[in-house]
Amino acid sequence: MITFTIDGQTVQAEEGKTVLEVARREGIPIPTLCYHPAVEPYGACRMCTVEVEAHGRTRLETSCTIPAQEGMIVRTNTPDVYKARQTLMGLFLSRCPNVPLIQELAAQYGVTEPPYPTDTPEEKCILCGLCVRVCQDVVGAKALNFSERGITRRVNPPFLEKTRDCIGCGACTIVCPTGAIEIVMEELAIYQEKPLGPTSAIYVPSLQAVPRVPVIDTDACIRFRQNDRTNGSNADACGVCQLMCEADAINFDQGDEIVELDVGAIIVATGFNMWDPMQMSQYAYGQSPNIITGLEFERLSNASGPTGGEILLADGRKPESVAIIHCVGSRDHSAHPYCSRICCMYALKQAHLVRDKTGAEVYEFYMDMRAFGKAYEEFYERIQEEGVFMIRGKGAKVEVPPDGKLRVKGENANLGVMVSVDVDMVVLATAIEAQPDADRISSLFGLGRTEDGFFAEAHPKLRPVETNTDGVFLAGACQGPRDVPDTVAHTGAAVSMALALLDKGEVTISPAVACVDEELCSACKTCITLCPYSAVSFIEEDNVARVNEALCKGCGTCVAACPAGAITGRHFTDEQILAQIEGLLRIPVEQLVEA
Amino acid sequence: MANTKDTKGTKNGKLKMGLYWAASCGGCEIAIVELREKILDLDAAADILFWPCAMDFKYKDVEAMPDGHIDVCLFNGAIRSSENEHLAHLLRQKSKVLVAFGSCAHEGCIPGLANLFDRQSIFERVYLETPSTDNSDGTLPQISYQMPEGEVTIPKLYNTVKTLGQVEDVDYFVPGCPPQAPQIWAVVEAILGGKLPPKGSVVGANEKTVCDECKHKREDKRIKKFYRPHEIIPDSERCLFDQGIICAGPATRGGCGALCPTVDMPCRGCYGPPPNVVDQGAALLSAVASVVDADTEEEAARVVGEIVDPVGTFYRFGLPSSLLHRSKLD
Amino acid sequence: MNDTNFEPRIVGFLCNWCTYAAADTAGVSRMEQPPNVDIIRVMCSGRIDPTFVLKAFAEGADGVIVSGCHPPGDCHYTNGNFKTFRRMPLLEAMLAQYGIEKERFHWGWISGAEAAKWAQLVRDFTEQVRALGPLNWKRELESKED
Amino acid sequence: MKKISIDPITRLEGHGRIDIFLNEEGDVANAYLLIPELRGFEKFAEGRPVEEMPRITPRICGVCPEAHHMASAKAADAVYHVEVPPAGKKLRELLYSAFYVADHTVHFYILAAPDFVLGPDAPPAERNILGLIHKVGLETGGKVIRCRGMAMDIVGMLGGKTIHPVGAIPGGVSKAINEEERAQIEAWGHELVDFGQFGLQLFHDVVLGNQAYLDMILSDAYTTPMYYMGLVDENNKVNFYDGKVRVVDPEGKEFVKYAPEEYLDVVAEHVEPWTYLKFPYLKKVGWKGFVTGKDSGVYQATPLSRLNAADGMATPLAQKAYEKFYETMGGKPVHGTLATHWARLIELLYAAERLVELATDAEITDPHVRNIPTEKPDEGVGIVEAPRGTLTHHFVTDEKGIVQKCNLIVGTTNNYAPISISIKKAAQAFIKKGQIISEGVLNRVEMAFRSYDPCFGCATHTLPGQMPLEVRIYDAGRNIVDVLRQNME
Repeated sequence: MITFTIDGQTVQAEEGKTVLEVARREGIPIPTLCYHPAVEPYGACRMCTVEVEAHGRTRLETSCTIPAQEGMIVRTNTPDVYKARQTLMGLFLSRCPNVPLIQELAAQYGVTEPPYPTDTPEEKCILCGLCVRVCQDVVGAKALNFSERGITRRVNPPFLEKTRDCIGCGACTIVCPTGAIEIVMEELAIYQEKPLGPTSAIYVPSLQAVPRVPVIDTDACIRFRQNDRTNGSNADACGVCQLMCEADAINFDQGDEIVELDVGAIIVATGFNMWDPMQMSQYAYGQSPNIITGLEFERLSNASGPTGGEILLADGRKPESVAIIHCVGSRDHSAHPYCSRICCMYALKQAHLVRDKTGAEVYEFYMDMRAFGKAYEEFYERIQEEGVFMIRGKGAKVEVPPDGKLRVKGENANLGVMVSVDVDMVVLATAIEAQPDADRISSLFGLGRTEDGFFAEAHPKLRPVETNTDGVFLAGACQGPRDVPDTVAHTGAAVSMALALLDKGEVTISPAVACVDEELCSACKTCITLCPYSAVSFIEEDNVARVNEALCKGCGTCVAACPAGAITGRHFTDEQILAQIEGLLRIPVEQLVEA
Repeated sequence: MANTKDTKGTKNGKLKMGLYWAASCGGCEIAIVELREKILDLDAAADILFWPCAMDFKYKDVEAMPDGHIDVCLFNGAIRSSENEHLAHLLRQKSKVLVAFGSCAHEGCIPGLANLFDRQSIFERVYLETPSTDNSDGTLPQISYQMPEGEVTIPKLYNTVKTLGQVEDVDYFVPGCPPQAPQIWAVVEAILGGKLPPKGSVVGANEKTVCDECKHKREDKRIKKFYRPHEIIPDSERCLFDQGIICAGPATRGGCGALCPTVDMPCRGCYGPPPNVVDQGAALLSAVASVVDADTEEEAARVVGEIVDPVGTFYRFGLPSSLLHRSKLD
Repeated sequence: MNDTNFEPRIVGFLCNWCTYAAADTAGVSRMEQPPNVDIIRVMCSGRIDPTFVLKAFAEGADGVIVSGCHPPGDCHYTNGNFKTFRRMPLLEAMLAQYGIEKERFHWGWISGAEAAKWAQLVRDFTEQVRALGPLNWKRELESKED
Repeated sequence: MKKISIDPITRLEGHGRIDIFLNEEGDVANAYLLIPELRGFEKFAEGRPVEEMPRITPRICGVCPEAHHMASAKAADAVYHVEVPPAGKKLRELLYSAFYVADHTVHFYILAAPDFVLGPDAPPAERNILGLIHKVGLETGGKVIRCRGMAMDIVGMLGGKTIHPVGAIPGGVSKAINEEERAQIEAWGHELVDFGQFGLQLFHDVVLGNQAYLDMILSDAYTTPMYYMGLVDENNKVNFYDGKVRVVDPEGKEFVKYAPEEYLDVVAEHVEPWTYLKFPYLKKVGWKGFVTGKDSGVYQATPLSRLNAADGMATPLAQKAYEKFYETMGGKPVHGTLATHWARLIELLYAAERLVELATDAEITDPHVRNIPTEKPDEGVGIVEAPRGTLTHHFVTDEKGIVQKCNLIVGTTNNYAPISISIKKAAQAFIKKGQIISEGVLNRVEMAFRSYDPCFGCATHTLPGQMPLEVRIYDAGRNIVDVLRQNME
């Protein structure tokens, strides 16, 4: 540790730290223009000049380049320092008289008018070179450099031509202190892509994400893109996030990892999948950027979304009318016959948001309004009072006429007439469905599935979070459509069931399981592939099949298949069932009919 | 047989033994001949009161015996006619221990497949339809027929082949078509040593199935296609069933030494069902179908639809002793 | 054979989770159904050994029903019903060889929610078997045996 | 009218019974050999896959299951139009030759030899294999048991099981043999050839050396000229496994020679209401009742008939024995039914020689023993020569190879009429004017039977074996006037 003073304040610094870094850490202001923590100090602008007293000598030094030394005395605001900066600002202001940052900084040092005239008052570049250094040293793209010398010196891409070396990362625009660089997109559009994607290459997936940590979008990240673009020869481009992160939490080498844990309980909370409305062409989804799903609307209206929460059309205008169609893919025998349960309420909420943020007219096409939860019906009444047009009848068709409006056709069942509404935006309240890989999860955990594809609970009324596999519980929408309050309640129940199980320290299993009589098992291996729970396995060293009673659910499939009669299904033995048959058929038919 | 004194009541202390056959092919008799040198040991240890193949004995002598005179009667052959049944009753009466010997007496055997038909259709085929038969008069055998010289009678053929156990109380069952010599000898030794298990037991066979004795290597079963034996040259090392050839081994009592698979032919089940299996054919059917590698109804129906002749395959040896005994009589 | 007084005896082997639940609901809901079907509950249709069906016929049943959860996804045990649809067609072919009319044996799927379908099956199947007349395997064998 | 009932009671209930009716004068009016059972293989073969028939039909007879196994396999080959590879064919014949050695051993040493060696006057209780062993000594007895065992072990090696083997399958056999197995079979084969020669020597010493026996064989009483049937190879030499069926007339001239698929042109079967067994006869000559001779279609198919129907034996030692046989018996054809025992021993030697020939064939260890059928199955006939007569299996299948129609003409069946005729002759010779010479009836019937070696397991497709007799003689009121018993075997 090095001890020295800045402006009379004793400070400590690690070996190799610059005076500027220490001062910034200690909150002592030193102005800079060409400094950026992600880039090696360069000392080009010299605005960070300070007075340094060491070994009995005093001189002016750029604080961004001078390392801290034991016993040195630094002064950041002496008259000499002030004068030096004043001179510099005069020169900067003369070059770039119309750059606000320069104007402000010059004013701080008493320079309000450029001391020297200029022919190019629109000039913004102060030739600090930050952009060049970022592009070369950080991004590694080497798409920018200085050309020429002296007063004609300038920053430009090689040969002043468009370059394929530029990856459009925008790092230069971010570091440029004077806003001299602009990225020009070939086409300008707010909604060129669905407003659901991340806004930067490193982002927190959602504000509600748990754990709330950022992730890197490796398709967007400069480092990964450069790595991919150069086939690995430029593997350590950028890395600014890592450099900046004081917690040192960023690790680019981190990949997907398979973690094996021995656990006593598993809660399956694999959620749901949004049904893809492309499957029903009558909703014209994909034919206009202004036909969006409810989830996309959520993103659009989110304050952290691409429009900062403004509800805008693809061309940036505010919509004047919006249609929200319920039951898209739900309660529909050509898609999902079940009710997705959450859509009515979010559709009402979205109507409210549209009314509140844009004042646009809102048409809700609904079949039945399922406001089943606490205070939901009251909310429904409130929305009606807000002037939302409620049309009872399924939105049947969305048309995309060339004039730019969208036309929604449907039936108003209350009036018994067909209706047609022209709107700017259509929101489809699409169904929620089981995850596409639910079958894999189901065979992995031995879970049953109900007809709708969601995982089956052990009992629809009495065991809503348990499954047929002991120790595996269901939480949330993987078991069936449910909204947030219900998911929270369901999950809480699953957690408490799991905790109760763990706390007990032992498990109780059903006695109705299969068991192998090893005196009779002849190792034919018929049963081995039959068990969906892998409860029957072949024990090579004993040359018999054996049932793991903790895994066996007692379905009896192996019992019925065992050709050697070596497997008994306890409580449903062959003897018992055959005796039942005999017993039943011993009753004379006359008695049966009398009864 | 638990009491050895009962079985050694002859003057010279030797066991009084009888061998008899009803409706059978005679293979069980040859199986006794297959004892080879041990026949001499048998001769030394037991008085064989009658052995139709090799010994003289008289029907009347048997009728004249006091009840229970024969210590052990090995009865082979099924019950196909009134005469077979009559003799089964007589021998039961005269024997302390009545043993159903061989597949026919035990479970009906291959001739039991006749239970898929009735007497009339068999007569029509044999005496009227067969192309070599010249029978323009439509003559059929008659139980009683008046010849010019007098009445000639022959026993009545039953519609249904029955096992010995279905018409009489049987003490022990020796399975196999035919029972294999080492197993016969083991039974003889048990009889001589008075070491027979409780009445009603199957003796001369194992508790485990044929698979236990089979040398072919078994893997997990997932059958995509069934092959009839002539349709495939199987890998000699691997389990035939695993290769799609229906093999009754998994549903058949062991004890034969898994002989058929030694020449790469599948077991057809002559040793009958394993101890806990009620119906051998149903058990085999269930196992065979369960391991079909088909996850849709259509595919499963297609694959199992390739199995020709389920009854003849799954009940090759045991139709008369199956739960249904025979096909429906019209 | 068309004895109007003939009441068929039918044994139904039902899986606990789907068809038995449906039958239960059908009863609780007081759906109309004849009393000719006696139900034997097993945990899964995959437990139904063909032996049971043969045993039922051998003991005098005039018809047999096997019913479980709809494949592919309904099965409480993931795919127990797969084994059912592998076994039953083969059993069906075998019963034909035994001379048992295919109308006497029904196998299929009824979910817990399909109580009405169960009641309908019971009605239809009972009439179907009634039309065939008694099978009465035991008596048939004994009376014509000689 | 009197009725004499001869109850063969080996199996207690009797799997064959003879009723003899006397007229008012007390002379024989007629005699009936009743076969009391039928198992119906022809019917229940229907619906079975034809490739399973080689495993089903052996249960017709457990004494000669190999014959049924081979006949069914050959018929199934024909159904599928599949050619058996040379090694497959040779392995089948190898198994079949071994079986012949074993089977003829049983019938000569266990059933027939006791009569010759112990003498017809020996007490019946000793007239069995155990008695024989006591008489000839354990060494010879042991040799018989050992050699039969060896032959059976070859059957087991090739067919899986010694009784009811399973190795033959449409298109060939299920498994090839390796050099080690071949060498073992060859070694055993040489021993069996010696054993075959030993048998002929024994017959020579004991029977031919005894003029009384020889006279009996040559005597008129045991001579019944008729048609003779047997399978021959392309050189008209005796063959058991393959070839054409040749029939010679009572003078020894070729009457017909037919391929298996032509059997319906030659053979027909007659039905009588008093027995479950049919009576085959030569179609062209016709069924003329229970009579023999050139005008009656009755024929026999036995070791004797095979020798009569052929021009010789295909192996050198057997050919020598064949020549000596006819030289001793006074030229071809031989009609003396008792000579069948001698013929059987010549066949035994041939089978052993053929076994060695096949075991030393360069092709025998060729792994290519099977062709998988590719043709559409339809219809096929397979014929082999079973020890007790020409065996014909005929299947018609659907396009899946499922048997639709099945016809079987089985070994002993061929000889049903000749046996019946012999019985009547015996009765007529020894029952005159109500005088029943019991010993004579029994001896004649026994001798006649034994020479044919009848196996009613084969014949009825029900029950095998040999027939001890009980003769019941009834008076006109159907009261038993006498009971004559003698164990036939």
